[in-house]
Amino acid sequence: MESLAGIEKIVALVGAVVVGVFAVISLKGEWNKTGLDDHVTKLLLGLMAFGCILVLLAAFGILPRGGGA
Amino acid sequence: MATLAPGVQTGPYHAVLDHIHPEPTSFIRKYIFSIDHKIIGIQYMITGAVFFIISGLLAEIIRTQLLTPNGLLVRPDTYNSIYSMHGSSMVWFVVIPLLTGAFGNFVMPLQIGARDVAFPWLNLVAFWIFPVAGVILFSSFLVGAPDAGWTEYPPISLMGPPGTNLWCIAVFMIGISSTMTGINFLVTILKMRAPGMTLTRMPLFVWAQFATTPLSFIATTALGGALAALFIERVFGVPFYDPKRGGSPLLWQHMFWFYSHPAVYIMIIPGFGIISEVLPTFARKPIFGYKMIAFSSVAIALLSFSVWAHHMFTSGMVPWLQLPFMIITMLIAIPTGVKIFSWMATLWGGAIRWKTPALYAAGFIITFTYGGLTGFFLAAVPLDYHEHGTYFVVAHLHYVLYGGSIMSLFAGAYYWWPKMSGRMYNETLGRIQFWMVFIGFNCTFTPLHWLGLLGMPRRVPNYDPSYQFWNVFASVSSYVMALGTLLFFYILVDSFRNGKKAGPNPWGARTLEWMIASPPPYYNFKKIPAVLAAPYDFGNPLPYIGLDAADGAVEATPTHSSHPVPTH
Amino acid sequence: MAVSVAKQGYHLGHHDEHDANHDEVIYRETRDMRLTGFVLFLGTDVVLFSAFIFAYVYLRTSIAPVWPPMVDGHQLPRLDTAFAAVNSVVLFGSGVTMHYALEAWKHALKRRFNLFMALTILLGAGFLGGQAYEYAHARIGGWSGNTFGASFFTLTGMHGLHVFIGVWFLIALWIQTSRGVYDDHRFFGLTAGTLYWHFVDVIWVVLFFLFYLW
Amino acid sequence: MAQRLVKPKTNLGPGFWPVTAFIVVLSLVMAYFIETSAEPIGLKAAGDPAGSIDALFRFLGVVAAAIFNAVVIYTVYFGIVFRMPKNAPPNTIGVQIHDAPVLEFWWTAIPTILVVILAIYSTKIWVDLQNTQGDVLTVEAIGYQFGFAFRYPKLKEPVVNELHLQLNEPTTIHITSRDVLHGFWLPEFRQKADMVPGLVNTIRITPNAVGEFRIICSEFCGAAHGRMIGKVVVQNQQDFARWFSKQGGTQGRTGGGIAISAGKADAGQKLFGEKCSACHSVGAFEQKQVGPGLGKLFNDPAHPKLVNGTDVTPQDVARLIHDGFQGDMGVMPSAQVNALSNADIANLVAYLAGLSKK
Repeated sequence: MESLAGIEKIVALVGAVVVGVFAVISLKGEWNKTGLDDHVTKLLLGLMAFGCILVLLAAFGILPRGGGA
Repeated sequence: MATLAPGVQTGPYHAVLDHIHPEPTSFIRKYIFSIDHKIIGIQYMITGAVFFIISGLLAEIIRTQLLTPNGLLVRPDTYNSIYSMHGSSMVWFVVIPLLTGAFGNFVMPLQIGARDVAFPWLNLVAFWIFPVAGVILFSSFLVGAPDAGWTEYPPISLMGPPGTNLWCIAVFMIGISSTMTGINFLVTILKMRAPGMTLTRMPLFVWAQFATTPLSFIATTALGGALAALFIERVFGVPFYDPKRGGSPLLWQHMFWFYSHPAVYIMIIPGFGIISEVLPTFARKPIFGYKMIAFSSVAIALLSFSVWAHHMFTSGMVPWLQLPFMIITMLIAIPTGVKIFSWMATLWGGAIRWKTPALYAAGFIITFTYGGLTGFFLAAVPLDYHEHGTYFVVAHLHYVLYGGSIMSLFAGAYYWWPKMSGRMYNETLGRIQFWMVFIGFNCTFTPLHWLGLLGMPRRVPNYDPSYQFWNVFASVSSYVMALGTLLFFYILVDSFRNGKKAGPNPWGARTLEWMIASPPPYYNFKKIPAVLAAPYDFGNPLPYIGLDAADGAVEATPTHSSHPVPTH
Repeated sequence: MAVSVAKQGYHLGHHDEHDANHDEVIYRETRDMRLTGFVLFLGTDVVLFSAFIFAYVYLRTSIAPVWPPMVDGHQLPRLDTAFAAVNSVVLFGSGVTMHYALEAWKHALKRRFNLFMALTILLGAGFLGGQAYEYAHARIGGWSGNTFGASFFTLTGMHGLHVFIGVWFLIALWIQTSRGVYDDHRFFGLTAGTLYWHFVDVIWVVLFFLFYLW
Repeated sequence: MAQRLVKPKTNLGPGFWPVTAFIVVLSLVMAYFIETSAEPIGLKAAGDPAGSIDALFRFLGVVAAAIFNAVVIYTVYFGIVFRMPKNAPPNTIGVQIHDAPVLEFWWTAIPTILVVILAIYSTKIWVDLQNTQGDVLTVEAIGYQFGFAFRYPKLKEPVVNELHLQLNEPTTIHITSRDVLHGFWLPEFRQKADMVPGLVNTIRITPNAVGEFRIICSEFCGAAHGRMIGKVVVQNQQDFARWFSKQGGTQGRTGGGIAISAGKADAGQKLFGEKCSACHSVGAFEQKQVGPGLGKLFNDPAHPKLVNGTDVTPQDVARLIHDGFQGDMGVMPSAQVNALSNADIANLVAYLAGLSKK
């Protein structure tokens, strides 16, 4: 698996999984709150979880399509 | 006390505000660094008036230059700086601060029954950015003022004189100020309305400010990005716009107009609001189609974000995009037309007192309709190919910005002057002033349409001799307009010296600002009134507001049909 | 409850300025307004970033023939995706720890709060360090060399500035908590700080995609 | 509160219908004069597409005049009829009407229909303009501070500030700029396009009247912007041919006269950044911006022979830079338009040759 060759990619992979899981747990904890700040927090936590997915895509070498330099 | 309509909103915050900020006593805290929205509004007004006079003088230099085909007064490069500064200053330092900063600050919190805006300190900061930015802008004359027009298209603006950097800084600063005010007003209108003031009981000026706020803090920030990029490209050579280095001049045009078209509506929607206040008051009848006027302001504000590229039909942007931009631009005519018809219907069947504000409102209807119709000629893409970049555009934009925004500013100034100063102005002089401005304005700008169609491009210090007659005609008319403007300031001074005391409600209007003393006391409302009815129901026997009888300190009487109209 | 009581009292003109709930009323009302204002401020910041993002996308898709662009006959290299991925995880992680810090504060868990606050600030500073490393190693011609460098350094620079301000913001908040400025039901500053920090993280999600993955 | 609808019929005010009739008649009369006027904007038309654009102007003019008449006359009329009398009691109020849903429906619906019609009509003319065939004569217009240069396919030297066109011959004009933004405005043809450095815009016209017409710069371009004026000269076939033959004839090989051996690559690199990089990258030939990439000009097996099958030698490259180029790969201004001396060309050739060796 050449895309996982670098130590950086392994760190990113593990980190993204851990951070993403905790982000989703936090999101679940926020889910039923209704204040303006809670709604914004939900949106931002969701996007952050999406960011973790992006990191996973990078770690597996799926993105960028041209391959990292 | 009458019961409140269901769904009323309350704001205990008002009741406790003086607990937080006691009235200042020192001169500096009271009149210079005041956090009182009324003082800040008047500060905006004075500062804006100073810039208005300066920019007006620049305009007269432009018209004087164009008295002769080869330019009478200044060298071409000086001329370029003068019209660039005229445009920049009028847009950012006169019309926008006067409509939102001055009238928005003074009137809007009073009309919603609040004691101040949501963030008084932010308001103070936003105001003080304004004169500082203005000084920075005009100090660019010392180092070579920007000369590429108020639009500052690259690449020529990249090569412009050093003052262009100051221009970027000044406009960026005023943008920050505008953003602060927009956020402040939106929170104020959302959270601080008096009990009983539902959205459909808000005066239309408040609706107009409400519709304008998102434009102020969204579009203005986008302009901030464009300006920052221009600045770092000029100063640090960072390539964004220079085509020789992989940048794109069209990028600037997209970013600039993404702001500057909504800015057109920042400059006109509050004007619509002023007209919607003045007309029912002087026609003594409810505004016709309240909801349509209110919602059309919001519709125009929303549509304004998707029409910017109609300024770029000849620029070489992707051709297929021209059609949607043309169609959406034309769609804006519908809500605008609804407003104009509603104002005319408000006049119909009224008992109209033709005081100066009412004259200005009627003049506004006529000139703004003209400007709107020429806008249609510009929106139609094939016609725009001929008209873009000519005096037709100059004439059109002055019809909407002078015939629209400045006329409504005059209307608002006369209308609220008694409230601000506590004194009446000289009505005869006011009417003379209106006719000077109205006739002078129309005679200045109508001929410019024809010149543009015939082949006179904008931003030129010289022209073909065959255009001289109408240029001279326009210039002479512009002097009449300038004299009318000076007369306006004389009227204000005269009012201070000789004006009669106005009393709380000289016009017999129904909105909340007229329920309290003129000028209003520091905390506006000793007790926040409960709003019980719609704002313009002159025939409604029910009172507009309810007051606690035990708390009789408010100098206000509910207005209803039996309330006599004062004679002055 | 305090709010509704105060509202009625206010309505009837009986609102007592010396009510024990008086400060509470002020806090609730002003918090609501400050929160709305703060969220709107974050919205304007989104627009400011969007302006530069638009510039980047426009220059990349409509103007440049190839991307990364050519300079002196050579195509510029891509940025170091692997390193940026690690750095992103650091920043996202700080967002999660910040969330846990705020939750701890809400439940009056002081020690937990201190732990997560320290973690957040450390991770934030770590991200800035990573960004500095990235700047030193990005071979894309510098800030003023070409449109790639212009977009990259302007946008990530703006973002880095936001992170930098955010780190000091959090430090200031931390100092305030130790001085007893906030209690477990009046802590708007912490809410604002958390929202700001999340916002900074989410901006990075977009930048990470645009510069490293696209 | 209940809405009190006042029946408009009883309250329209004295003279409402005569005024309305006057508005209709006035608008019809104006419509007649606008529709029958040969020059609705007061400007002669010298060729297509001015005719269709004038027609759109007439149509918009008729609609706008009617709306404007109605707004002005009703406003003035209401203002006079419904003014408060001098001796009226001070608590006089107007008719207390809030809404008239039927009326509001119609005054929303009718403008909407009008807008739709106008949009469709504008769109139709726009589509016609896009589909105009104008390929018989292709000219390239290059703006610079402060003038216009025109390149004809078969002329080796560009013509400055004079665009000669042949009567009734559809013409395509490719428009670009050498330095800053300019506007290329042909008022008698109702056409305009911005001259943007690094971008080629196109307009198509067919002149149908012999004479001289104006070219005006309509986009601010510097201190002498107001003096940046050229002319279109429309000639019949014989006159055009005579003029054309005086311009130095057909394309010749001039590059042979340039002493390219003296070129310096570093000076060429600087020049390339200033003059060429707006349109050319230094990548492979396929890396096309406005023009092809020039990084492997001399040894790229993929690229077509320089122009129409000639060899790719330094002399050929020099000739191409000197003469400019026009063909399926686009248009490139000549050395005169680009303000390149022969020494500059030699430097550029040296630089490009150096690139190809890497």
